[in-house]
Amino acid sequence: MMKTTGNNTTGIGTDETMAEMKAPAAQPVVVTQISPAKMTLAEVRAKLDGKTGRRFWKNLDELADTPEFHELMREEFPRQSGANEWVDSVSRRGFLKVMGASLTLAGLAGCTKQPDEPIYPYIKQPEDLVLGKPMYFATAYPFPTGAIPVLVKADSFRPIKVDGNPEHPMSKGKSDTFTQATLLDLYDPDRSQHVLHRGETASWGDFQQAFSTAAKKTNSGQGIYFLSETITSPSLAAQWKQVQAAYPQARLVQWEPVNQDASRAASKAAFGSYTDAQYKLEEADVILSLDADFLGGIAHPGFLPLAAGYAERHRYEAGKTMNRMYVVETMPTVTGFKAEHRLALKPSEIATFATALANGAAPQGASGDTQKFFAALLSDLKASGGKCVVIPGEQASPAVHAAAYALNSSLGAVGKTVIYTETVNPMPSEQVADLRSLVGDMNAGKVQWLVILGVNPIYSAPSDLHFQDAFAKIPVTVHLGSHVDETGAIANWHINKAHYLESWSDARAYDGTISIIQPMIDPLYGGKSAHDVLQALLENSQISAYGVVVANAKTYIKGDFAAGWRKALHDGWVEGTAFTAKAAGAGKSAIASFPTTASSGLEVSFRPDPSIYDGRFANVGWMQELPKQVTNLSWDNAAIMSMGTMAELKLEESDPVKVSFNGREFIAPALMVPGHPDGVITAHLGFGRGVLAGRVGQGVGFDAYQIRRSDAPLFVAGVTAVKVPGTYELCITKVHNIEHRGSFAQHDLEKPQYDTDGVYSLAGHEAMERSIIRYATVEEVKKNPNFAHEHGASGTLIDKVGYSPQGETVPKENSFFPNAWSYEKTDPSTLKIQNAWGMAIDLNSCIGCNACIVSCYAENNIPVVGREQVKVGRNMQWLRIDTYFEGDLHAPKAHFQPMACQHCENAGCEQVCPVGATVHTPEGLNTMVYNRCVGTRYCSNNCPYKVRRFNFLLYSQYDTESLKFMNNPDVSVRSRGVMEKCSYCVQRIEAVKIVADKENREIRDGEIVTACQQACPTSAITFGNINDKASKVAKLKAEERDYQVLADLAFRPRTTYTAGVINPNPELA
Amino acid sequence: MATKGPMQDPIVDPMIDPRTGEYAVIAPGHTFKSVTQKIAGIVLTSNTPLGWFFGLVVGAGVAQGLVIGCTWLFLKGTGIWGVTIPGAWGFAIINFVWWIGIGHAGTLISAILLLFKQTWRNSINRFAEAMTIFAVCCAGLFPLIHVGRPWLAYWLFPYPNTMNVWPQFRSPLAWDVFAVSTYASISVIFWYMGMIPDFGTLRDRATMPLAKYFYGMLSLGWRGSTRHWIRYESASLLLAGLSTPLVLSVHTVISFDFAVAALAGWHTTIFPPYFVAGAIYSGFAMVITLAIPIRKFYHLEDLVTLRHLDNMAKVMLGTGLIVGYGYGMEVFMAWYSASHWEFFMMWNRMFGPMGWAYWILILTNLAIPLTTLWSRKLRVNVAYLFILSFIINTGMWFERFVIVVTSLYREYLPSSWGTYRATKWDYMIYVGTLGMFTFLFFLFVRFLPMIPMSEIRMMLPQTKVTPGGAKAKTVSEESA
Amino acid sequence: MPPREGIYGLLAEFNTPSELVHATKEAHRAGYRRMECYTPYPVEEAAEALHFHKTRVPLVCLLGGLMGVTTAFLMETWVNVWAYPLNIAGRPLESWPAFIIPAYEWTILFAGFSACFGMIALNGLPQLYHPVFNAPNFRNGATTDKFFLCLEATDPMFSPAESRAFLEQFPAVSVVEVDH
Amino acid sequence: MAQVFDRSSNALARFSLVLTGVIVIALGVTLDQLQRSPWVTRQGQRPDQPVPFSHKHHVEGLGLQCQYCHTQVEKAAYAGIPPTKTCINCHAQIWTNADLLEPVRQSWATGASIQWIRVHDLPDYVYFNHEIHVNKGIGCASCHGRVDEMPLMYQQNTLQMEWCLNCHRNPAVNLRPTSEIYNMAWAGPSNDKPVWCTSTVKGGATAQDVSCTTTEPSGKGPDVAMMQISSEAHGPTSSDVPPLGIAMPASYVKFTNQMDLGKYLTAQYHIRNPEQLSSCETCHR
Repeated sequence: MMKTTGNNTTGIGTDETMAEMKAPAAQPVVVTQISPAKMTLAEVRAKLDGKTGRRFWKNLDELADTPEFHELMREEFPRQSGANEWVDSVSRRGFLKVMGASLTLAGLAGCTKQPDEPIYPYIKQPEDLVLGKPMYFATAYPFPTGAIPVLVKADSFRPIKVDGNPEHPMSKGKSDTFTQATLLDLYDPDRSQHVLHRGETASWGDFQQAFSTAAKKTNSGQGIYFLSETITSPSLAAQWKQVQAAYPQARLVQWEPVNQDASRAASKAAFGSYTDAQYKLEEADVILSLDADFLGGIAHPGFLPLAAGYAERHRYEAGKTMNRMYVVETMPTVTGFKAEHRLALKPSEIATFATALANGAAPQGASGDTQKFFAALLSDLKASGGKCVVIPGEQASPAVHAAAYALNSSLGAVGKTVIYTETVNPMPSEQVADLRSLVGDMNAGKVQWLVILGVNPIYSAPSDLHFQDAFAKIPVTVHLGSHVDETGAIANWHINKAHYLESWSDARAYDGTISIIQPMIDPLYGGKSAHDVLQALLENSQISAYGVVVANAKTYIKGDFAAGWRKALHDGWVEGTAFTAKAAGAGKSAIASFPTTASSGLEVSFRPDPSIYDGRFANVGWMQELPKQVTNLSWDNAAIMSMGTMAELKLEESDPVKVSFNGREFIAPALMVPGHPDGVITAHLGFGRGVLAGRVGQGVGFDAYQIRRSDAPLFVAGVTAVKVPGTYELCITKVHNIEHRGSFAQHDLEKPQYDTDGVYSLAGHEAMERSIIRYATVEEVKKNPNFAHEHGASGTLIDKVGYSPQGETVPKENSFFPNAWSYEKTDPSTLKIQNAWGMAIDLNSCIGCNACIVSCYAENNIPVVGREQVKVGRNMQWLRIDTYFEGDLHAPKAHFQPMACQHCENAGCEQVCPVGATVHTPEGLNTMVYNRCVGTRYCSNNCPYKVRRFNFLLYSQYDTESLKFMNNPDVSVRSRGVMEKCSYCVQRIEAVKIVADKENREIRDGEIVTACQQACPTSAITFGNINDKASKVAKLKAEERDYQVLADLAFRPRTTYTAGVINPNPELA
Repeated sequence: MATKGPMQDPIVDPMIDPRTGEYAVIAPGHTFKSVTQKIAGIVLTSNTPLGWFFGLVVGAGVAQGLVIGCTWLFLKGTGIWGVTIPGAWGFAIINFVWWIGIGHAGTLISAILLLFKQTWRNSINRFAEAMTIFAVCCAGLFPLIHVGRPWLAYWLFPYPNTMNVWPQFRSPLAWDVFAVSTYASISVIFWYMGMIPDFGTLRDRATMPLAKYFYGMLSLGWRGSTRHWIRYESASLLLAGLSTPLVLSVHTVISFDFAVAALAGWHTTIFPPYFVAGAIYSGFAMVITLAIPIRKFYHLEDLVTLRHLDNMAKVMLGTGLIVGYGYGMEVFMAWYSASHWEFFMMWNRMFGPMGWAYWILILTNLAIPLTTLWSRKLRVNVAYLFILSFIINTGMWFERFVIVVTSLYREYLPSSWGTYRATKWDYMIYVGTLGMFTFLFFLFVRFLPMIPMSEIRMMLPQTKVTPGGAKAKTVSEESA
Repeated sequence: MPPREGIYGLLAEFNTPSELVHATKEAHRAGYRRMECYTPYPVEEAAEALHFHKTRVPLVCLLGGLMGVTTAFLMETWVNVWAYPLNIAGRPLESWPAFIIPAYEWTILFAGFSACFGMIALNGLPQLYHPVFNAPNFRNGATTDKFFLCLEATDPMFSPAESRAFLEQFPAVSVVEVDH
Repeated sequence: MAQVFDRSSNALARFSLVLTGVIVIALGVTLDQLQRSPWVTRQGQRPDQPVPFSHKHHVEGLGLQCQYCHTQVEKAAYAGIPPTKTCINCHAQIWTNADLLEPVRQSWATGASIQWIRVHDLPDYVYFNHEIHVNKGIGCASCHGRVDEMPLMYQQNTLQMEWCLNCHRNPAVNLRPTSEIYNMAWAGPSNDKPVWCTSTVKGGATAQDVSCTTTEPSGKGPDVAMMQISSEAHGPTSSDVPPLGIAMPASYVKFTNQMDLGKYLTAQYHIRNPEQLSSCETCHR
């Protein structure tokens, strides 16, 4: 659809693609051929050749002035020219330039005298295109743990938002941080833009030529090796089969630094063949997670259905038994803190614990707490009668997996809450072993061609393999990657990889369902995919990825292919491709084959980073700036440890600590995380990269791969950690505020903390004291359903003395002007009661996964401000997940609370704005009028929720063209000196309003969905019209557990929270 | 002024009036001509003292900090400062309140003391008023440069525009605009009106034609006609009557910036009175800071006597006590209100990470001045007063720091607690305004009569009118 | 004023206020009305002697004040209730308590300006040129330490000779003719 | 000692005071006028366009429908600028070698856009939506003026916020039957040219179900029919579709002035109330 020229760089036929447009409104129409533009993308690329970084974009700016470029832009981004968004952005920059001028006469008009703005109409307009109306296309984000089906919002064929595909049986329209972030990944200005041969720009053709001829020479493919990322694409697997048929000697090794080897090994032992597990948490009463962070994100397979299922059973609703979760883990995760009972153990101990659990015998030498936990857990599991499930973590050792298999079968969970299926990966393997053998071949000189598909081993390969040395021994190395990274820089060939939003493929999701991956936009830099590389070896090497996928799709699309294909593309998934349970059933116990060895000494546990995974999102600003789950650490990673360990190592927070393990070391600042077990340091992977990572990723954090070995990829024991001189300030968006408050200062506290050694969080304690967080146990809520507003529940403090009952709503009559404004007016013309927007957030369902924040980033053009700005507290996220640690920080409870603008009816911010830049709308929105704001920041001071964000400097991107393309055209790009905040996605409200008004009807409940709500995997956020008593939000607000944060300030927030209910085990309470 | 009984210790100082035991307001032996020559001489002299040039250059030099700071500020944005979320207000507002406060003493001296017929004010009111105006200049600068988009600051003023949008009159900041602009204009006209007769004098005494024209224009052709004098007197009395409620209202309005907000630590009814008191407190400190070097440099000890210093010190003692009461009330209410917010705020203010600021405030604002100012010896000890005036102004600056910063950085939602760290730009701009103030003040003392001659004349004994036109006794006879 | 010919009046110079006041009283008793005293500082006794008491400055000031308060209040009400009624923090449109403050400030502003400029206007200032300046001794005295009484020629009783005689009965330093 | 200033200086001084006052006032007035002046708003300015396209000729002369070129005005925020093809549709046959049309042929041949200069250029940060206005009874001419009488396109109105608000605060003054949206000459009802309107559906009138006529609706006739709103199938206001008969004998209301009609239509079209229309988020996001 993005056809710019007759002879296009990719094989995407317009007619092929237009057909699959998923247009809720109009029927798919076929675009007539567009006459060729004067300048082709190829020419742009030529012009931009060799330019990198800033200069690059400067150059593009100059380019932007040439008519050809506008012409090109018109066709690339028709809306840009049609709506003049394109020149707008320029004129806005002009707007800044003439800020001086705006003081002059024209300035009095409140706007500048704008320059002449040109319009570039089409030559022939695509018939289906309605400028200003977005279109939606289904595709899928391929991720090693299974593809995430998505629905992409395209504005004039320009992807501007990635969201879950609502029609998909697995994801049901939900999404996660990584998937949301892939949008920025697409527009990353540092993506590699050319095929490089020995650093020189070369053409794809050259490579095809060289590769196929070389392959043909070795008639059997001897010495041709592929090192690929984990494959989830059936088509790619099929392609590989063809390659093998042609070249039986060619080898393909799948390897990623973060992989599923543990479960592979265990499942092989238990079932005889590699197996994936699918859990049905909606069926489970008792959940045990053995180091499985299945609420943390798609790093754990099946995050979306698991999170949904968990939340479904964790909601406190009439006639529903709440589930109960136990978590045994090392690094404190959101899963751990959502659990009713959490046990912090060192990685080595987890294996022991799991095995003991499977054997039913208490673990030797475990502490009293552990024993107690063990006993209670075991009895609870047994009592559940099969309505329970044990989930092992992908980064837990094979022993844990084996134990989990055994437990699930012994508890009778198999078939009820868990089924074992074939693997999402069509060619499952034990990756580290394969890599080791590959390196062996490399050193042995067997490897002539090493074709690396998407991975970056030079950076991330286990340190003991000395991959780089082996790499140097290979005659020809090829690197297919989105960036010229550490590997790409030294490979003979570098092929710029097409982003999944630019390319054709297919992939299996967690449940096995196959999704077709279709391009949303013509490859910005003519990138290639793994399909193209493999195809180069086959005789009909000119077949495009599209051809490959279509050919293979015939194998799994049943019935009339044309129709089935069209349907698959439209729906985003292929019916009847989901996995079914394997015959093997429960499998045999394989515990014996993985003996657990008690290890000694300080351990280091390696974990994929919750924000940038194994490093693949290193150059995505959103993810770097996103405060990490639980730690709220933004940018950088750290040596995460417990208070005990910190004391033991004589460290303070932000002291650099050198962690070394036989000969290799890395230095990272120490960070205390509440609930972390003693004697172990958690290191997140993917950081500490050089300039090759890109302008965002370079110099961020510390490289834990340095001490990661192939024989101990999950954790190592017996490391040494010493403080090194100096200090490194981490930027943590929310401090734990460990601070001793003398007992004399506690007379006003309901729960005095006579805390002498400062081991509780002042912030957390205050959050309870101020009844910001309210929860109760199931027993308590049964006793008093209204616990959120009355005394008694263990997790709720209210009704304190003071000028008004602490935390309770002030009765309206107390106001001097109780009825100054009514939000229940009836519209004189429609005689209908007006809308009143409101939001309800269920604290029981919120799992603190951050998906909502990234979604907000994309929807509202929120800028990235950089480490130094975040450090001083100027991060711009409109929405944040407040994390409060309750109780002793050695084993605290934690509470997650999404916090965005509360849209107070008596908003303090409005009252104090001297220019009326923030005012209340009749429908109860607290609108921020950016272009009226002069930036006194008084509103922020008077906002008790501190949800307002200020552009202290020019944060928005005005120079980086590729990032401009990503902007949502319906939201203003804020320039410096302007206050901003959550708007309840007013642009979405207005869009729906216009449609509804046109049709002279009321807005239906659920018709307006805010970006955060849309992303939330557990549907914790509900938005709607609170005047419509039938609406979901109105019902939620009617519940007794619904409460306002800081209600006693009488600001009357429109966002309210549903108090949490937990279901603890009485034995452990 | 409270008159003390006869001093116990024998008085040797000729400046001491034996009847009251008070220092004399004007040294004996002065005539209309002598005071006129003394004061006009400073302005009309043809050879300017080198020290003046030195001071002027130093002031101008320091003021460059302001110029550079603002230039960079406009280029980059308020982000160059330490302001952040939650601490969205920082030095800019602190300095604004501090400078405005300093200004208050001038108006108080010229207006309120005039109403109370405190004639001793006459020798200091002129440069106190000048100080007011320059302080207001410095203060007025800050609200403008502290906004994120200074080039749109004019939106704060009500004017008909094509957007049909007006200022939002419920906002204390909008009130500030009215209060401060009114305060500035009234101070200026009051100041100028006070100088008209003196301009007349200067015009008549000037020798250089340029000076003649310059002061002649300014004097509007003043010729001392009695009918003019009567209208003039009634006008100045009216202005004094208007300035009194004005000066009280201005800092009250400033205090509303905080008192109207919902923050614990800001949302306090005690603010208006204690802000006004604090303003006068710091204002008098600044007057002393200026008066002492000037009377030394220009040898004005005869006209600005220890009596003035003594009285000003007494005023500081009084206002200082009110301020102390204010602090006390805050603490008391934190406990008495039984409001968790208030209690936590006060605890955090004292013992939180920024507790040091609070204790500096207590030390410099209460501990040192309020213990020492009781002693008359120290009150008339020029060196001590000079140092004390600096201590007090430091204290008053910290008062605003404590109110603005320590209330903001830890408030209702613990998740958004932060901290505040000023940057070099904050300091540069603050110091810059000090330079600007000095610069302006040096210009003033050189080119304008820094002591109102006509009013000094009125204080001389020769003004006594004896019926029947008998020749008035000369001063010498009187004192004999 | 159009330049007129002839003398403006007779100017008597005194050393002390007492002498001036005495002379003025006498002159008034003698029936002189159009006369004026010039003093380096306000001498109230002189005013009494001239029987000049009430000024209209306070009235002007009052009017100004009233104008200020009404202007401000009307503006605020118009803006908030009529020109662009907006819901600000759920407060009533006519939030009069908040509106008091600007009104208060403008009352003072207008009153202050009218007091000052009213005074200047009533005094007929600026009047850079005035006949009395023609007197050679006026300048170095009137605004420093000398006290003057001027009998103006426009007074019906005025006659150069008699008036001069009248003035010289007082211990005047000098009596000079002032011409236009 | 002589006078410092001579006699004239008194007059001079007073005059200069008065002058200062006058200047200050004059300045204020000038600025106030200037911010509304065409110099700022660009009203009535005819920028040099690559092709001197005459709306007058095409609309009045040839009677082209607005939507023939501005195709999506009813469907989207943007009315849409016609692609070169639209020109070529006719100009492939007529005026095939007029010099004036060279840029058009050039564009068609080379695929380079004709580079028009934007005439109606709203301030930045304002979101305007044609779709809803056109569908709720605001005619083209209400904002764009008598385009059919503009040989060269120019901006009729200031497009300043106050101008927008004029209508948003009192839409009735500009509302017209949706059948008249594209009628450039529509002048609103008057005593000599009254308008009759009726709601053809019982229960909750909607924009689609209002029909108006400019002739006495004694019985059905082509003139009445011409005024009919087509059924939903064709979209509310596509007035180029063949007319349908009157659905049912309806009771017509007679209007002889715009305000009455406006009020009637406000109710019929469910126009939101001024409070909502003049609320900030309506145009600013």
